[in-house]
Amino acid sequence: MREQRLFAEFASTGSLVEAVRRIRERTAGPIEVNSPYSIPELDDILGLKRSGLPRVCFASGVAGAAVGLALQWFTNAWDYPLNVGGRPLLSWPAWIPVTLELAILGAAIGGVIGLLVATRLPRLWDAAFEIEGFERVTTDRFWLGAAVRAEDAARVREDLAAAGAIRIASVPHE
Amino acid sequence: MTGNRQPFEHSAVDDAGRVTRRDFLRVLGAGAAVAGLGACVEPPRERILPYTARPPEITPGIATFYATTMILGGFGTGLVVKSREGRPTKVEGNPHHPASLGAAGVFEQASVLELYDPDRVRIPRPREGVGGWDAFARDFALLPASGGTEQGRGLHFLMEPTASPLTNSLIERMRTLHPAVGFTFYSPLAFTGAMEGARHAFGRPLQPVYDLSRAAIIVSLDADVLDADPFCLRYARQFADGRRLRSRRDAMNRLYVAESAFSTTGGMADHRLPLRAGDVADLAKALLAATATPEEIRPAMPLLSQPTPDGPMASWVRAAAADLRAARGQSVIIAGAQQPAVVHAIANALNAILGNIGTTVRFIEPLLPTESPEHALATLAAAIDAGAVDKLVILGGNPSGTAPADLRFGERIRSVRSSAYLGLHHNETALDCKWVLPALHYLESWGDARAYDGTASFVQPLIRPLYDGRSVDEVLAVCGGWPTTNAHALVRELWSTQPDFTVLWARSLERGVIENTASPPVSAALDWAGVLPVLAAEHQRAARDSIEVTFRLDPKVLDGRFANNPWLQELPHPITKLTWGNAAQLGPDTAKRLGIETGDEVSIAFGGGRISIPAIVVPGHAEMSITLPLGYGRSGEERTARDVGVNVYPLRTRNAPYILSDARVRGVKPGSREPLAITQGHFTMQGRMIAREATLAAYRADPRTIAPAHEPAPSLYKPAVKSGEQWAMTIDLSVCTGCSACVIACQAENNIPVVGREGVLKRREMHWLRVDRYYTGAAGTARVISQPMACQHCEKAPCEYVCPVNATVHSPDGLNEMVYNRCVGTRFCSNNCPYKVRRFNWFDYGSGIPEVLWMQRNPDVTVRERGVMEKCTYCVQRIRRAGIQAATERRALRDGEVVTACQQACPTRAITFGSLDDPESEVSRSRRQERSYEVLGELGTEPRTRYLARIFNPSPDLTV
Amino acid sequence: MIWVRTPFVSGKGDPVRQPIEFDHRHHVADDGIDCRYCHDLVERSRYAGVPPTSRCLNCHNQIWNDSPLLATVWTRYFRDQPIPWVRVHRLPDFVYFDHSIHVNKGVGCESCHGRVDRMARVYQIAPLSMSWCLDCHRSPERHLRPPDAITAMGWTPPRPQEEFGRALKTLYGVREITHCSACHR
Amino acid sequence: MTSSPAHRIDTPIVLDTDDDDAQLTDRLLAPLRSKSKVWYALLALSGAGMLLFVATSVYTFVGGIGLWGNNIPVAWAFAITDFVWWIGIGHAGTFISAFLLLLQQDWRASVNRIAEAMTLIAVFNAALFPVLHLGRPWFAYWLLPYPATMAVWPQFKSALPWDFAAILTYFTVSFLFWYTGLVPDFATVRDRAGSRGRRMIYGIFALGWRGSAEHWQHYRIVYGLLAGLATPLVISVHSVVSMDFAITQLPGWHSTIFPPYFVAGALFSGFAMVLTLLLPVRRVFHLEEIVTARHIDAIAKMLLAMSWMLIYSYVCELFIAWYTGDPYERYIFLQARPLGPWAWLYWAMISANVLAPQLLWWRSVRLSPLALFALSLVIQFGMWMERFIIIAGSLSRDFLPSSWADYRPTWVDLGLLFGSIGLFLFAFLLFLRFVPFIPIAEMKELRREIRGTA
Repeated sequence: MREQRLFAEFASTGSLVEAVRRIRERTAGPIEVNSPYSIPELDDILGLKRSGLPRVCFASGVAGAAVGLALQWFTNAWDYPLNVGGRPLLSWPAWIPVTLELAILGAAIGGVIGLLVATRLPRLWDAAFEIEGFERVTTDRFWLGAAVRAEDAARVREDLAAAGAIRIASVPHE
Repeated sequence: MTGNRQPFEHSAVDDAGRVTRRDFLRVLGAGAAVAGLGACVEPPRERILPYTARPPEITPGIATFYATTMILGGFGTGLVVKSREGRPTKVEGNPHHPASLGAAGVFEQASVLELYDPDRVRIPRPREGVGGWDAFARDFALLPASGGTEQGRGLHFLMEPTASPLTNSLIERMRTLHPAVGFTFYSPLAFTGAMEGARHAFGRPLQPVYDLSRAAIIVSLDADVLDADPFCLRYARQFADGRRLRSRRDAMNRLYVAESAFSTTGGMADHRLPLRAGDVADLAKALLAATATPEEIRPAMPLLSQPTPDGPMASWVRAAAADLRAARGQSVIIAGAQQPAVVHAIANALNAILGNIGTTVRFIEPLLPTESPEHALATLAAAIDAGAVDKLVILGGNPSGTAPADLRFGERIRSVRSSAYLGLHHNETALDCKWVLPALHYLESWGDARAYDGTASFVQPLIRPLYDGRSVDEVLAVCGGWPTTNAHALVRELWSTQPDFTVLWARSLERGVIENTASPPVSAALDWAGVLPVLAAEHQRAARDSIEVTFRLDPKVLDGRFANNPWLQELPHPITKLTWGNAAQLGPDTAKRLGIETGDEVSIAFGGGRISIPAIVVPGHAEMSITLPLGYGRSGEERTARDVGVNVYPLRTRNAPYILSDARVRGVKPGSREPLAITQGHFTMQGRMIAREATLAAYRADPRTIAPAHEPAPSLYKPAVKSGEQWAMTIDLSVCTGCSACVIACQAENNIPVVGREGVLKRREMHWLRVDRYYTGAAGTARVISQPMACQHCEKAPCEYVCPVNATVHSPDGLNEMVYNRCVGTRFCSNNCPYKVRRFNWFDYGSGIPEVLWMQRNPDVTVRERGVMEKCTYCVQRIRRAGIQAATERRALRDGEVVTACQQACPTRAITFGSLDDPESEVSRSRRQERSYEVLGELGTEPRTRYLARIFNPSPDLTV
Repeated sequence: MIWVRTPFVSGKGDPVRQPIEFDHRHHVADDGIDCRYCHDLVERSRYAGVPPTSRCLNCHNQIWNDSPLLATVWTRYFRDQPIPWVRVHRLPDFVYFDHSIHVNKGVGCESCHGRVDRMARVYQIAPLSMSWCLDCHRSPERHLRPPDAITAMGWTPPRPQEEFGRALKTLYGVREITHCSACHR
Repeated sequence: MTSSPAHRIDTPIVLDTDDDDAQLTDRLLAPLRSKSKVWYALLALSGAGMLLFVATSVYTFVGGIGLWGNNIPVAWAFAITDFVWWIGIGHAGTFISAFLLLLQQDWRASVNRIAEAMTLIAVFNAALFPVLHLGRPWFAYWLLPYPATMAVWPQFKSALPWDFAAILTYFTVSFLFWYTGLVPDFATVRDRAGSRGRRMIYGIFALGWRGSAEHWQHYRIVYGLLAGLATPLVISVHSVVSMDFAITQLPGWHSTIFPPYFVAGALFSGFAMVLTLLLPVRRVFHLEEIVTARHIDAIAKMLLAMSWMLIYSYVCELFIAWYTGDPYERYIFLQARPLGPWAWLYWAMISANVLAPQLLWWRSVRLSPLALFALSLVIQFGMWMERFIIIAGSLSRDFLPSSWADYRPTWVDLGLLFGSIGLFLFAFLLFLRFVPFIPIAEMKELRREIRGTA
C-alpha cells in the first residue's frame, strides 16, 4: 500500500509536543522530531529507549586502564628489567597515574565514538534538508516528520494544523 | 691542520692526503668520536686505514705505557705516560721515582694538553728572511775548528737553570771550547734563599732535602711545601703518611704554619698563624729564642733580645717551641722559598740545634746555580747595554714577560743585534726576538733530568715531534756546531761512559729512574759566625701601618708558563676557587681599611709600575698584606692566555722580587672589570654536617661525635640484585690537601670539556670531580677544609628514578650508570641529585675545537654530545677494561687492580677505591673506620662514596 | 618503526665494494687460512684488526706476486700509503664492542659475521641493532662454541646447541650481561 | 551607564534579554560576521608575539639550551615555569564547563565555551615547553613506549611519562568535550550561513546535525559523561604536574600537599585568565546582556575562594617546614625565600596572590570590570612568580652550600615567555572570529527552562 511522509513546522515547543501526542495516537509509524535544542520530555512521548552509551563508555574506560597497566608492567618489569634507583621492579604505586589517565582517555574516546555510531553521524545529507524552510530547525523552529498511510493523510494534516503547525509539507515515501 | 700529520703519516691519511678527524680516530681506535652520537640516518661508508707495516709495540685498542720525566723549575719528576696508537693521552706518576712516588700533580697532568696546544710554535723562522734550522745555524752556529778561544765572543745564552746532566755537560763543553761564550740562568721558579741561608749557617751553599715521614713536628715558616715545591709530591705523601689514621690509636704529626696568604699547606695546618711575609723573620727569631736553650744560642743571644711577641703570635711560638723541644731529632723547621736568607739561616740553625740534620733534614750539593736569578739577569742586562752581546740565544722561559720590571728586559732583547728564542709559544719573549724556534715538548724529546734529590732519569719521547722542533740540548749542539745534534745520540753518548751501559739504559728507560744516582748527603755543621751578621742585619719589612705586597707563583699557571693551558685556567684555585684570572688576596680587615670588598679593585703603585687588579677577600689572610699571583695578563700571542687576569710583573723589581714593603695601595670601588669567575659562591656549611672534622683528642674520646653510626635508613624495598664486584670509594679528608690534581686527572681521563670564563660565570663548569672548600673555626683562626665531591654512586640513587627514558640506571656491580646516547636531556636527574655533581652539555663543547686537540682524547670514553647529561663514572672504562682482562685470563679481579684516575693522581693517597664484596679490600677496611661517614646519608641515598672525617691534631696547650 | 628495521637502514646484506677485489671465499675456503692470520688482534684487543699491507705480502711476494689484482697493494706498500679498505660492520661511536672478550668466551666469528667463506664481497648478515646484541646477551648459550671452533665456518655442535651451549656457559662462566655500561661508557 | 544591565547584580535571571530565539541566535552569531577593527589590531599584535615565539624556539632548537640562563644547580627555570603556568591556566575552562555542569550551575552556560577554548589553547601552549626544554628535543619520542630497535623503554617511575599521559588525555578529552558541545551550534551556523562556502565548511564541522530528538537524547548522555570524566581530569592533571616536583628530594619540592596546592593555584590563575579574556570580549561584542554582571560576580567570588585555598597551602607549607625541624626545609622556607636574594620576588608574589584578591570582598570591586581586569592580570603574574620561586628558587639553594648558585634569564627565556602569550592570544582571537563562542542551543534551552514551558 502507498505511504507518504508528512513534515510539519511548529513555532513553539508547546504546539510541537501537542502535535507529537496526537500523531502518536494516530499512527504507530516512526516519528522524527527535530528541534534547535534538546526537549527532554519528548523522550517518553516518543517512547525512546534508554541510551546504551554509558555502558560503552565504562567498557572502553576499563580497557584503557588495562592497557595502561599492562604496558607499564611489560616495559618496566618484564621485557627489560633494570635496577632503577634500587626501587623494586613491580613498583605499582608509580603506575597509578598513567593507568588512571589512560582509563579516562579510553572512556572519553569510547563515548564519543559510541555517540557517532548511535546517531549514525557524520551524515552530511538527509531527506529533511530538502524541505523548504527546514533550515530554521537549528534556529527557532520545530519540525515533526511522520510516515502515514495515504488514507490517513488528510486526518493527520488536520491534527497537525489543529496542533498549530505553521506549514505542512509532504514527501512521497518509497 | 697539517700539524698532526707527521707522526701518523703511515697510518691516518685519507685519499685526499689530509687527516680527517673521523678516519684518524677510527684508525687509531678512538671509537668515541662525538659525531654520530645519536645519529639516526645511515652514515656514509667509512674508510679503514690500516698500517702498511704495523710497529711491533703498537696494538690498536691496547694502551701502552712509557716512563719519562717532566722537568719543571730545573728538576725532574718521573712519570708514566699512557699512549694509545702512538698518541700520549694521559700522564701518571712513576712509583719508582722519588719526586713522584706514583703521584702526578696538576702541572704534570695538564702537560699532555700542552703537547697538543694549537698555539705552539711550528717552524723556525726569523722576523724577516728565510727560515729553517739551517738558516738559523748559519746565523748562530760556531765553527769549532777555527777561531780559538776568542771564537764566540758576543754569543750569549740565556736559559732556565736546570739540573739536567746532559744540558750541564753541554754547557761545560761549550764553556771549555769557547770560554768567551756567555751563559745566564734566569727563572722566576728558581729560588736561592735556601742555599744562601745554608751559606750563612754552614759556610757554603747547600740544598736542604726534607724527610717529613720522620717528622712528628713540622714548622713551616711561610713554606708551601705541600704544593709549591720541586719535591711537593713527595713531601705531601710523607706528610700524609705521618697523619693517616687507620685506627683511633694511631699517632699523628703536627703541622705549624705561619704564612701571609692561605696556601694548601696552610690549609692542612693544625696551627696556622696569619702573618705578613715580611714579619716571618721576626717570628723565626722569636721561635729560635723560645726553642733553644740559652747555651745553645749563647752567641746569638744579644741579637735575639727583641721585645717578645704578644697575642696569637706569642701563643703560637710558645706551643711550637714546646713541641719542638719535646721532639728533638723528630722535628723539622722549613723556611719558605721566597723568604730572605735570614729566615733560612735561622731554620737551619734550629734544625741543627734540634739535631734534625741527618734525620728529617739532609743537605746535598746544590744542583742549580746559587746566584740569585734576578741579579744574574741584571748582569746580563748590563752586558747588553755595554754592547758585549750581539747574539743572544734564549732557551726556554719567558724573560721578557717575567724579568724584574726595572730591568725593562724586553727592550734590551730588542736592542741586541741578533736574537733567537726557543720556546713552545709565541710569548712576549718570542715577540722581542729576531728568530723564533719551535721547542720540543718533553713528550717529544730525548734527554735526561735530575730530581730535587739528585736522582737522575731519562726523558724519552712518546710521540714523533708534531712540528719541526728541537730540544734545548739539540740547539746547544747546533750552536756549538758539533757533529751530533740529535738528543738521543747525545744522551746515549753522555751516559755510555757508565759501566754496562746497555743494561743501565734499558733498565732505566723501563723503570724511569737511573738507580743510585741520588746526591750523597754532605755534612753541615752550624757556624754562628755566618749567622750573626744576618741576624744583625735589618731586613726588609713593611711598617706596621703600611700594607705589604707579596708576589706568589700562581698554583695554576706558576709564573705564566701554563697560562695557555685551558685546563689549568679553568681549574679552581685551591683556596679562592677563582678561575680564568687572578686577584689580589687580602684579609677582611685590610679590605675594610681600603673600603672595598670582593670584586672591587685595588690600585697598587711602586717605582714606575702601577697596576689595578680585582680584589678577593680571603678570611685567614694576614692583615695589612696583599698577595698578588704572578703569571696572568699575558700579552704574547697565545690565544688562551692573552689578556686573562692582570699582569702584576710591572711591580716586581730586582731588589724586591717577592716582598714589596713600600708600595702605594688604595682601594677602587666599584671595580671596573667583569665579575670574577669563582666556581663556589658559599664557603660556609650553614651548620650542616657536610665536611666533618674533629680534633684528635675529641675523636679518641668519642668518634660518634663526628660520624654517628649509620644504620641503613628503613626501607620498604627489597635490596636490589647485586652481582660481581661492588665498587665503592672512600676519601680521607684528613690528608686531602685540596691540591686539585684529581680534578685535572679526571678531566684528562674522561674527555671533560672546558667551558671558558663565560661558562664558569654562568655556573656551567663541567668538572665531574670538584673540590668543595669550606671555612671552619672562628674568624680569627679560620681553617679551611677541602672535600672532593663527585658522583656518590648512591645505591638508592635519586637521579635514577626520575629519568623518563632509563638513561641513568644502576649496574649489578653498584655503578650509577649514565648512558649518554640514551639521554634526552630533561635534566630532571640533576634537580634530584642532592650533591649536584651532574653536568649538562649546554652547548656542543666537543666539536669546533682545533683538530690537534682530538689527539689527547681518551678513545675509551665517549665524547658527549650537546644536550646530554654527564657525571663521574668511577672511571667505568678502567673497570670494564680490567674486568675483560681478568675474564680473558679466567681469573677474578684483584684488589687494587682497578685504579680510578683521581685516585692514581692523588699525591697523598687520600682516595681509596675497590670492591665491597671482598671484606678485606682496602676500601672495605677504610669504610669500617669509625670516622667514615656518608654525606647527606640521612636522605637514604646510601652513597657508595664515603668520607673519612678530617682529624686534626692541635697542641693541647693551645686553644684552636 | 618498520623502516628502521629494514636493510636500508641497518645496511644488512649489502655487499661492499673494496679498493682491492679481495675474495674471502678463496682465501678462507680454498686456501683454508685461519681468520686470525690476518685479523690477528681479535683475541687480544677490542679490534679484530685489519691486517697491515705487509701481511698480504707475506704470501704474495711468493705467489701471484705479479697478478694485476695486486698492483694497488704493491704500489701502496712501497709508497707507504695505507690501503683504504671500506668498513663493512659499523657500530656507533658510543658502543664499545670488544672482540677479545667475545672470542675468549666462546662466541664464534660466524655468529656475527656469517659464512664469510661464502662471501665474494663481505656483507653484514646481522642488523647490528641493540636488540640484536641483546638477543645473544640474554641467552648466550645459543651461540657458544669450544675454543678450537671459534673461527670455524659452518660449524655444527656435537650435541644440540642449547644444552651444549649451556654446558660451555657454565664452563667459561659466561654471564648474561645486559647492563648499560657493559657496552656504553 | 550604571543603569545598564551589565552593572545590575540584582537581575533575577542569568540571561538578561527579551529577544526571541531568532534574534538571540543572530545576536550570538554576530561576532562571526563582525568586521571589528579592534579585533584586527589585536590579531596583528599577538601575531607579532607568535612570531617571537617561533623565532626563539627555532633559535633554541638550533643553538641549544645553553642559550637560556639555566645552569647547574638551576637546571629548570623559565621554560618549566612557563609550562606549569600555562597548564594551570588551562584548568579553569574544563572546571567551569564540566564541574559546574554537574553542579547544574546555570550561569556557566554563557561562559563555558570561551573557557574551554582558553583551556585547549593554553594546554597546547604548555605542551610545547617540555619538548623545547629537552637537551635533545629531536629524541622527544623516546618518552613514548614504542618497540624500538634498541629495545629500551620509557621509565614509568619518573613523573615525566605521567605528565605526558596526563597532558595528552587532558587535551584530548577537553577537545572532545568542547567539540561535542559545538556540533549543534555549527549546525546553526551552517543553516544561517549567507554564502555557500561557509555553509559547506560549517556543514562539514556540523557532521550533518539536524537536531533529531533521538540524537538529542544520546547527545545529552554523552555530554554528561564527558563532563563527568573531565572533572576528575582537572584534578588529576595538575596533581600529576605537581608530582614532577613532589616526587623529588629537593627541599621546597619534596612535599605531600603539592597536588591539592597546585590544583588550587591552577584554578586560581585559570579563573583570572577567564576574566582577562571575558571582560574585553563582552565589551567589544556588546554581550553585557548575555554575560551579565552576575557571571562576572560569580567568577570573582570563585577567585576569592581560590585565593583562600592558596593561602591555606602557603601557611601549611611554612608550618610544616618549621615543624619538621629539617634544616634544609627550614632554610628554604624560612630563610632563602623570604630573606634570600629573591625575597623581593617572594613578597611581590605574596601581595599578588594573598593580599590583592582580598579586594574582592568589596562588591564595588567585583562589579567594576576595570578593577577586575587589572586584578586578573596581577593574579596571573603572581601565579607565574609563585611557580618560578618554587622551581628556580628551590633549586638555587639545595643541600650543599658549595653548589648554591643564582640564576639570570637571557633574552631567549623572556622571548619564549612573551612569545607564548602572543601565541595564546593569536589562537584565541581566531577562535572568537570563526567559532560561536557562546553556546547557542544551550542558551535557548536554558531560557526555555527558566521561562517555563509556555
